[in-house]
Amino acid sequence: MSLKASSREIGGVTVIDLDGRITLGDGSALLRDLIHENLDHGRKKLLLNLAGVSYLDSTGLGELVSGYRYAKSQGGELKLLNLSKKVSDLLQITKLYAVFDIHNDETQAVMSF
Amino acid sequence: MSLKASSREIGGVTVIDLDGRITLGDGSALLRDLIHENLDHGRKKLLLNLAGVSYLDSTGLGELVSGYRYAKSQGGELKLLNLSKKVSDLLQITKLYAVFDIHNDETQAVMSF
Amino acid sequence: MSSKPQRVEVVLETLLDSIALAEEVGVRLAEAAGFGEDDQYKIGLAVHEGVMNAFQYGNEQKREKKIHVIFELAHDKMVIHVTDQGTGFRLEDVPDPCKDENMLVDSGRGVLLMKAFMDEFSVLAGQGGGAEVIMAKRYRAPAGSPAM
Amino acid sequence: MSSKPQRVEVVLETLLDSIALAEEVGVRLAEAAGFGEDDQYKIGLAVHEGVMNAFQYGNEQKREKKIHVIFELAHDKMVIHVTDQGTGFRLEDVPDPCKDENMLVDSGRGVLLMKAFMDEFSVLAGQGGGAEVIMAKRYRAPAGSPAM
Ligand SMILES: Nc1ncnc2c1ncn2[C@@H]1O[C@H](COP(=O)(O)OP(=O)(O)O)[C@@H](O)[C@H]1O
Ligand SMILES: Nc1ncnc2c1ncn2[C@@H]1O[C@H](COP(=O)(O)OP(=O)(O)O)[C@@H](O)[C@H]1O
Repeated sequence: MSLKASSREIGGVTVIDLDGRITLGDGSALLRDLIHENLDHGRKKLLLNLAGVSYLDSTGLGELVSGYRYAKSQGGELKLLNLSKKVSDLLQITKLYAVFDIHNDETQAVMSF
Repeated sequence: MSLKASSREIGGVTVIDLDGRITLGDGSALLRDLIHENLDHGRKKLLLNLAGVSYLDSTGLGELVSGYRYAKSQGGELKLLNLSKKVSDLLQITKLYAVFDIHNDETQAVMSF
Repeated sequence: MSSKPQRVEVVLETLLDSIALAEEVGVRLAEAAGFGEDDQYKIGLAVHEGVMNAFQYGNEQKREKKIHVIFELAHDKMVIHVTDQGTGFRLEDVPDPCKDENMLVDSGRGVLLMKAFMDEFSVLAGQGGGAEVIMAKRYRAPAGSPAM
Repeated sequence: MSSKPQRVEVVLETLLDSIALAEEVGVRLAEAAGFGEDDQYKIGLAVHEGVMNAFQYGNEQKREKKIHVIFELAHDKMVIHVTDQGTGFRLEDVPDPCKDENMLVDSGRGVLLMKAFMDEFSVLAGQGGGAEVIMAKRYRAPAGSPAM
């Protein structure tokens, strides 16, 4: 079970719905490509919907951080939506919870940009 | 997932519904006990309903044969009902298909005793 | 990108649970090798029977003896070695359970199933004197395509 | 009847798929040891991170190098050894990814997760000079009963 991704536009924000695993060789490269592609095409408000992401390893965490950094460097923003318990725990342990802007409500998340 | 078994009486025949795996350490001992218990209590017409048995190893096959033999030795009979494709293939390969009286219809199976 | 393991070795104790564990690893690797579900099941059952024999006959249920399972994904087939620390056996000495006089004995069907479910099957004397069962299943070439 | 494997050894090639395979065996054995689902996941992820590091840093993705994983079910804990054929590393040299200046680097979180998810974590020099990561998780005693 690898990663599936699809994108939508809402009020100028690009919501990327992710479903599956984000691990080395199984999703992490796809996630990086997606983030870069969007930013390189001028879509600078990115909201990653992680509702369907049940499993993340340190590579996946690293990819989130790297996407966050790249967004900033391009004058954009990357935010997170709908963390599962597991993903939320991983962000807590690694203290990344304090780095990201994290939302549970899509409408509010979109308005926060 | 080990073996579950329950028994019913229909027209003097004891139908034993089996569900799960019959392998060494995972069902084969239970099956033997069940067959012996019934025969030792005078229930001599045994119909094993294998509809729920998805996996059988050579120990399970040996247990069927040994039950068949024990039934005969007690003046009883052991027949088989509702073989899955996998179980049916195993009986074909081992030529046991020709040894057992095998049925697909419960009513007909009960009447065949 | 081919990231299929070419060789996985598993060393197990002589315990009931080792049978299912080896089987699961076998199914997992058969899947990685591209075998369909039916072949995965057959490979799994062959591993199950091979390890069960190592458990029962080879190592005689002595927990501290080891069962050594090697899975190899060769270019044309998956090869499985099951080696125990018993005293070995010869295939010629195994009675044919399909012969009329053996039809009703409880045992003798493990070797038969391994032979039926795999394309190759042989028994050698392992390095330590135990049995080494070697079995292989060829990859199925999808119709009209060259063998993988 | 206790039929839990006490020790399972797995030898893997340096391949992506070996990470998931080792993880699956780890989860399977954690389950056999009686760990609940949450602990099974944590043990699995720790194995994943350990083998991933052996794959990337230790064996530098050189396929022919081996990754050696040993699972031991001791009486009070599950112990896991991951050994590679690299040049080893020292825990003191791993930067703390939670420090402010490291918060935004991509890497350094594998060791952190292994430490967080397991009860014990250490790194030794393996026999061949590579890293040997040793981690352990204690069995949880059900409330009111003696430890298993
Ligand atoms: N690993 C082994 N070591 C020693 N003897 C073995 C081994 N595997 C099989 N055998 C011998 O071969 C016989 C046939 O084995 P098998 O076909 O698996 O049937 P079963 O296990 O039902 O007896 C066994 O009864 C045993 O004598
Ligand atoms: N098996 C290993 N062999 C050599 N060095 C290692 C090994 N495992 C970890 N390291 C070193 O420890 C560092 C931290 O690893 P880790 O916390 O897993 O984070 P990451 O993998 O994200 O860099 C690595 O960058 C590497 O330098």
